[in-house]
Amino acid sequence: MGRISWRSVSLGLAAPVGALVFALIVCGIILSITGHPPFEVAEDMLGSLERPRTMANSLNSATTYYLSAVAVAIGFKMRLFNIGVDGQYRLAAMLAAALAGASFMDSLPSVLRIAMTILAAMVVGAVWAGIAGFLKVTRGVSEVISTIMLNSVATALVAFLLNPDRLAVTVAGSNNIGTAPITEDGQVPGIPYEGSSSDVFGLIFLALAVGIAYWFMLNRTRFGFDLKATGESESAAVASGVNVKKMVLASMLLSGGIAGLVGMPQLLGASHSYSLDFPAGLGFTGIAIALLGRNHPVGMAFAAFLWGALDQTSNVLDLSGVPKEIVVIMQGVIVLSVVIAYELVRRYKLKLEQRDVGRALGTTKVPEEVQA
Amino acid sequence: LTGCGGSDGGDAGAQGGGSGELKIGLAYDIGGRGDQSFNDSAARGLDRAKQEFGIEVTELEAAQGETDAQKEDRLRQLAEAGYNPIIAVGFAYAGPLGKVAKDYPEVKFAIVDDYTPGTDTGDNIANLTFAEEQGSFLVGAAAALKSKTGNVGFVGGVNTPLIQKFEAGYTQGVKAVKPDATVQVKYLTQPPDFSGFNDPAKGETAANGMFDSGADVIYAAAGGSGSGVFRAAKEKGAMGIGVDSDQYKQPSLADVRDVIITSMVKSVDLAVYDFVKSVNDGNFKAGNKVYDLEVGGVEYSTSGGKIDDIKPQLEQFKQRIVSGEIKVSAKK
Amino acid sequence: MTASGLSVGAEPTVVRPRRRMSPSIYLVLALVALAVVSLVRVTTGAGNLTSSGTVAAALTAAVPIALAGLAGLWSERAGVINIGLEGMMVLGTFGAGFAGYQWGPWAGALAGVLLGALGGLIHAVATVTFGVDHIISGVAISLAAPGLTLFLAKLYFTDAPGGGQKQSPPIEDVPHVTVPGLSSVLGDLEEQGWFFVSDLAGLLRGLTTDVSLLTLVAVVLFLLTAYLLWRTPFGLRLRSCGEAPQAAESLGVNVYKYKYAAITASGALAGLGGAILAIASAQFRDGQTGGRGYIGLASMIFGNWRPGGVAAGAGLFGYTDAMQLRGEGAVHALLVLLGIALLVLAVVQLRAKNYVVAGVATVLGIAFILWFVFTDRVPPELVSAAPYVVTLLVLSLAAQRLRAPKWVGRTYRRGEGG
Amino acid sequence: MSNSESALAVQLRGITKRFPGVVANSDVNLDVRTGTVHALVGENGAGKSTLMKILYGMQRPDEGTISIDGKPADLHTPADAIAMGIGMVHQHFMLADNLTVLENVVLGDEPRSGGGLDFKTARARIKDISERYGLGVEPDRLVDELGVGERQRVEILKVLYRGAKILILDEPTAVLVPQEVDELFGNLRELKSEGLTLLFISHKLDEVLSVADDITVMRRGTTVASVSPGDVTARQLAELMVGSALPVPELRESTVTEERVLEVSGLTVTSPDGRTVLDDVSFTIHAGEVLGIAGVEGNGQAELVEALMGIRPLHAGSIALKGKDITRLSTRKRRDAGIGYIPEDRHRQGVLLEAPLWENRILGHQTKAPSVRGLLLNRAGARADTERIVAEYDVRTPSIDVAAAALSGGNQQKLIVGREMSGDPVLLIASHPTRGVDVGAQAAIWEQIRKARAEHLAVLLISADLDELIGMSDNLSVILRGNLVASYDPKTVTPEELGSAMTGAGTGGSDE
Ligand SMILES: Nc1ncnc2c1ncn2[C@@H]1O[C@H](COP(=O)(O)OP(=O)(O)OP(=O)(O)O)[C@@H](O)[C@H]1O
Ligand SMILES: Nc1ncnc2c1ncn2[C@@H]1O[C@H](COP(=O)(O)OP(=O)(O)OP(=O)(O)O)[C@@H](O)[C@H]1O
Ligand SMILES: [Mg+2]
Ligand SMILES: [Mg+2]
Repeated sequence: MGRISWRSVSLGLAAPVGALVFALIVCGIILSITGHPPFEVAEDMLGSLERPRTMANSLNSATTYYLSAVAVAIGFKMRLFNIGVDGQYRLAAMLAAALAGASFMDSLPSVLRIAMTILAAMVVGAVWAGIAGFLKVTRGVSEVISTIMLNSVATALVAFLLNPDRLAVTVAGSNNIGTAPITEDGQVPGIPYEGSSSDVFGLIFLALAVGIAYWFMLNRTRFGFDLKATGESESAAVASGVNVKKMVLASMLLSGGIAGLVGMPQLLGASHSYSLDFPAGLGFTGIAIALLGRNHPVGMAFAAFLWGALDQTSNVLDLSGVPKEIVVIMQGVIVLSVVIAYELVRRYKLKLEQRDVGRALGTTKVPEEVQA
Repeated sequence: LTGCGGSDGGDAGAQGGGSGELKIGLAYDIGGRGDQSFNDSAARGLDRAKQEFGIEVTELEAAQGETDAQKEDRLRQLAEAGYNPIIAVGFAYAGPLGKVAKDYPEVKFAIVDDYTPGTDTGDNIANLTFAEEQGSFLVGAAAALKSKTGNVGFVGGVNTPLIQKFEAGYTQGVKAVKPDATVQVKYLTQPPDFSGFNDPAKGETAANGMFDSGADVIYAAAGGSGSGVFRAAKEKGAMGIGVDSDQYKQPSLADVRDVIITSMVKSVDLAVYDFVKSVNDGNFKAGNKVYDLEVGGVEYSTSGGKIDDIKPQLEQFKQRIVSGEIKVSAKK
Repeated sequence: MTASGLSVGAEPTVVRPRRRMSPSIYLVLALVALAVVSLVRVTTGAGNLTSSGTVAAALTAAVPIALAGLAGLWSERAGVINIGLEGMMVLGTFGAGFAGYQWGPWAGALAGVLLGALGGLIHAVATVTFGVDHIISGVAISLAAPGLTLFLAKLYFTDAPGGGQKQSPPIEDVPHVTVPGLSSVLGDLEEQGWFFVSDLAGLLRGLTTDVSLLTLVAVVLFLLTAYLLWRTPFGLRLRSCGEAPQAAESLGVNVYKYKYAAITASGALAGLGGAILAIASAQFRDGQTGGRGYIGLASMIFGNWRPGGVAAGAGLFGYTDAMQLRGEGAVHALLVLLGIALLVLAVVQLRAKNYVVAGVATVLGIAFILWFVFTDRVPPELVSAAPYVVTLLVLSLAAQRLRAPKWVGRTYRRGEGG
Repeated sequence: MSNSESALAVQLRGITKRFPGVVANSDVNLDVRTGTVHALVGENGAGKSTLMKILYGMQRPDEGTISIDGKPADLHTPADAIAMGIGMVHQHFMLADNLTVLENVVLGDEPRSGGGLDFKTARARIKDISERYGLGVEPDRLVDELGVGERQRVEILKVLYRGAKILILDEPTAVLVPQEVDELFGNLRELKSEGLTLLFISHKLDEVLSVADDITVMRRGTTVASVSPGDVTARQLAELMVGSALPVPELRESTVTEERVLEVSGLTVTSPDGRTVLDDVSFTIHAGEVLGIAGVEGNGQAELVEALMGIRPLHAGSIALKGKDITRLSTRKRRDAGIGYIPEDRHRQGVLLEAPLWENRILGHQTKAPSVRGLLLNRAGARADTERIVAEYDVRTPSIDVAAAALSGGNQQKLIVGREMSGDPVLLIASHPTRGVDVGAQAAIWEQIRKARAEHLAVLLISADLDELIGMSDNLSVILRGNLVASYDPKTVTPEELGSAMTGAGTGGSDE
């Protein structure tokens, strides 16, 4: 047993490391061709990561990305493709921001306000995702289509609500528009980071908790077992007594609920209002990270941090005259090469496993070539 | 004085102020240099200043979907690297800039397109804002004067308060000439979908719809989507009005320029240039500076000669706005 | 983790058509639909519902989406999900910009096709040769393509005349054609505002007036696809790779080869869609595709993996999008149509004893009709949601049993068949 | 038939093929005479299919040579084999459900006119072949709509269409009823008389003896004997295969009690397209009783099982378990009430191929100890119980942490049986419990069912193996077109009687 687990650990590491090296080589080639010395670029990026601010911001980005990735991963685990995390979190953040900024909230205790805001966001996200779930189980509408459509509908809805006649407030002269700012009691204080002027989001602990809950749900609960089983084999899950329709609805609601959290660290930790410059497109980043981290709670955490760090170091590239699109290219190459590496390792592992089974069964004549 | 930021102000270059040590850092909003819109206009101002004062320049650009923290970091990196002055283009930098400016009191900052009264802007920040509604008023008046149908259109790229300002001024201009004129309004996309600034196909469809419902002049406050509006106008034998720079002169619009009767020029380049010059000359002034009709911060362009016939009326409106007789509201 | 989708859904209520409906039935259905729309137009006065301008704009808007959908169809018929369509379209827009401004629009279209095909080829290498999850590879391509094109645009367009860091110099358009004579006759008819006749005239006029040659190319590609995939040995082999690759392999079909061909063709078609978009917009612009690749994917599912269905899906989307862009009036009238459709659904579902769905549909249907009755316009911010809401509702109404190719989304390895 | 060693259609020499961990073929030699039926027998995993796939170019041997009609052949792909006149009907159907029969048949060798596929010629050729060999295949039907027998004939037609001179048939009879088998053998003899060579794999030794001219026996990847059917009995053949005596399904004394466990009345099920697939079916199973259901596949067995499991909605009728009405209960509630389920298709319904064995132990028992505790999984409990099953049911695996996919089919089946027997079920629904399982594993599974029956388990047994049905049932019913048409006493009935009832040719059984 010990031998097998040692092997799986080293194989597990071989894939991401090998892929990362490969991705770096590809990007190095692109850089060299376009006349930018790759080693200097790498040095700049690493150097920038040593800045406490970059580090703190990377952690903050990672927090948001991670939540988004978990939301996507819940769907992936049962072969549901929730492309709608984007719309879900934007609508949720907007409505939650309106609630948190409302004046009646001022009279409530801080903890209750924060809890209500977060809960509201989860409910909105869940409801919005639930529409796709409902359409799938009652009408058989593919969630791929419905969530793409719902993203755009959410955009329109947010634009409609983010209007001074409705939920937004305007500041004279400003070209921005947003919900009423959340007063101090409704905010989540940040964690000071040595040497950085920006704090680490207090809600990084929320992301941590979500990660642990996600792991626990998948590996320790009946619900998680049903979820995974449905993803691995729908027919086998049905035969085992899983009600797939209920599972679709439940996991869509759950995924949407987590998606609702995506905007919270930013909203409660930094922006304190949902306005035009609230970050968009995090749902798509979440897809990439879920895929990169293979839906694994720890893997996604690494992926989210890697992604955040790449994003944050791109400023330094601009400063040294390298087009920062190279970072986007790098992200694409990393996703692809990591996955190819995982696939190659997976095949190799399966071969080893089959060999083990064969050996243990003892029915096999094993010529030397096979043993080697 | 036409507000268009041409390169013919060149003789000022002689008095280079001695201080060739300025290092300017400029941070663009999403789109950056090359957006053929206000970022580009800022770039023109920067280029002119660079040429005249012989200074070192570094430009950074915002990425899609980034947070305030990233914007702040961008400014901070510039400040750390010793850039002074630092210019931020776009209202989205307002919050981040406020924070960074406080930590670097010796650095001079400028922000384009934002002045939020009540927020503490600090005495090392210059706010460069524009009276877009005033310029839009004039092109609105031009549209009404040129229109034969009494039916004109407004195509906004993305439905944001900034573009709504253009719409508001334009509508008031139209109504000032023809109170019962119809103004059709369409925004191509809703934020945060900013593709409305980059989708000429959508611009063309929207413009065609307006022309088919009787409009004969359309004001395209839609960034890159404007070219679609002009193409529709050309096909239908109608007229278009450009935005931000004198679009008649824009090389990429050469084949449709016949339909561009005028443009609402917003001289971000002038503002940027002025700001750099003030720092260079040692007479930086903090606070809000409104670039309005009076100082030539906004203007209507006349190249192409399509509105020569109505120029007297437009000049009259201009005088009345400058004198305060007509108050153009920035709100619908 | 392959996200090829769960089969859960409408199966208890739906009848799988034993026989496909004949073209004449489709025609009758289309005419009935037109009559209903016409009725709504007459009663609400929203001329834009069926004007030739709307139809022409719909056609223009639909073409890039339709080609993306067709691209998806090629790939998925061969068993490979292609969620990289958006990225391949982006490559197409760049190709059109790069070659288009130098050597004309046809060269631009060709370059778009080639670059798109290159994107497809990468997808093929990843999914076929390396057996990577299709979604992952597609996401990676959609992620990297905009970065790459922007990188290249900065390199090649910044100093070109009329170009910029994020846009190419202007591209000329290809010629447009009009069926001579017909247009003016139909135009006269359209202006009368008669019930049905004028609507039909508007429809036909929009489809026969000032049509871009590239649109015709797209139409030809649809017919060609239908012929190639369903009428030739090549098509049969290609589809068999998406249904049962092991069976194909056992009959000597080189599955890898057909998959490579299909995915490359898929990339080429998506690239052409992007190129057409850029040429119709007279230049490449960063961010120009605006999610059309994903809408194309949706139209492919909507169209049940068939060319006619894809065209219908893209047409519906293009129509609603054109309508909302051309003016709000028609969208307001659309509320009635949606209300009626939902009430019809409610009745059907009630008879099938599906009380929850019937209830939801009734409430929504009445809400839409009340909305129409008590307002003069749809708030402009919401108007832009029209195409998405309509697509969603039509799909829920149609309740057809969509059938994806059986092996789609799964990896196939040579020699592992049972 | 006696003439000449020289006319060899196929000659394999020293074929070796290794898979990771397994040597599927090791130095195999095989001679097949032209114009004969040559049978290949051996237990599961002996390497028969692998050898045939090598001959068909689907897999490359690591070592060894192949000669066809005396000429050395280098087969890289099936296309090469097809070109040399070899055709193969696979153990698992190789058909695309969503394509028509015509499309499936012509795929890869399409008649053309212009650039297009010549449907007219194709249709004519298929009809022609179909009539010539009495296959009764309609070219324009969707394969999805066909039953197993029809699919089998489409597979054969595919091969004939390509003008094959050497036909490989890998377990063609596994899913056929006796009448269909007879028809098939009729076809085979006809083919042989036309000079074709047939290579034929089967686990049913009596069939082999009746149809083959030569028999080759494989064991553990190599050929152990070549015999002539006249020289051996089925028993001897079996001993050659396994190296030991052949197990026989039999129940010995009756354990049927008076306690009614499952009562089904008026069960009616309609398919999504409105056809009635189960029509007013009623029966009762008592504690300690095995009720066998015989029927040609596609006559409603699958629907019956799924309706009983709550997977398929009922149109009418009621189901009661130990007197309690369970008609409206969900699948999970039914399993909780004590129904165990061995599904017909283990890969589709029985296991999670990529999950480890101990997780597969939980499948279907997500609400029951020892695998769960409340809403949480009890990993330790599940693992311990998996170890128990592995030991008790002789599941051959290196550990309970390997993925189910790494196990052979027989071992997967043993795991499923062990799992479904745990938690003391009152009713076991067993669909083809020994299909595709080798004789050793078969005997083990039968023994487990016998044991549970003695402890008052009620069993519904559905099988295509008539020997198994007759040997293992206390009562037998025949299902035809969704109706239970006859009942038989397994002690007196013959397979032939059952077969004619199953195909509707019989006169109806003896009612008890
Ligand atoms: N994508 C990944 N990136 C980085 N590390 C990973 C990744 N996937 C797995 N790991 C590491 O490998 C370890 C083992 O992975 P495994 O999937 O077996 O864990 P697990 O699911 O948490 O275990 P269990 O199911 O037994 O609780 C993880 O704990 C993690 O540290
Ligand atoms: N593609 C493959 N990869 C790995 N192992 C394989 C593969 N194909 C077959 N095997 C292994 O080779 C051995 C022989 O398998 P084969 O299918 O030839 O047996 P068989 O005699 O046909 O058995 P059955 O009677 O069950 O059909 C088995 O142990 C099987 O698991
Ligand atoms: Mg695990
Ligand atoms: Mg076999």
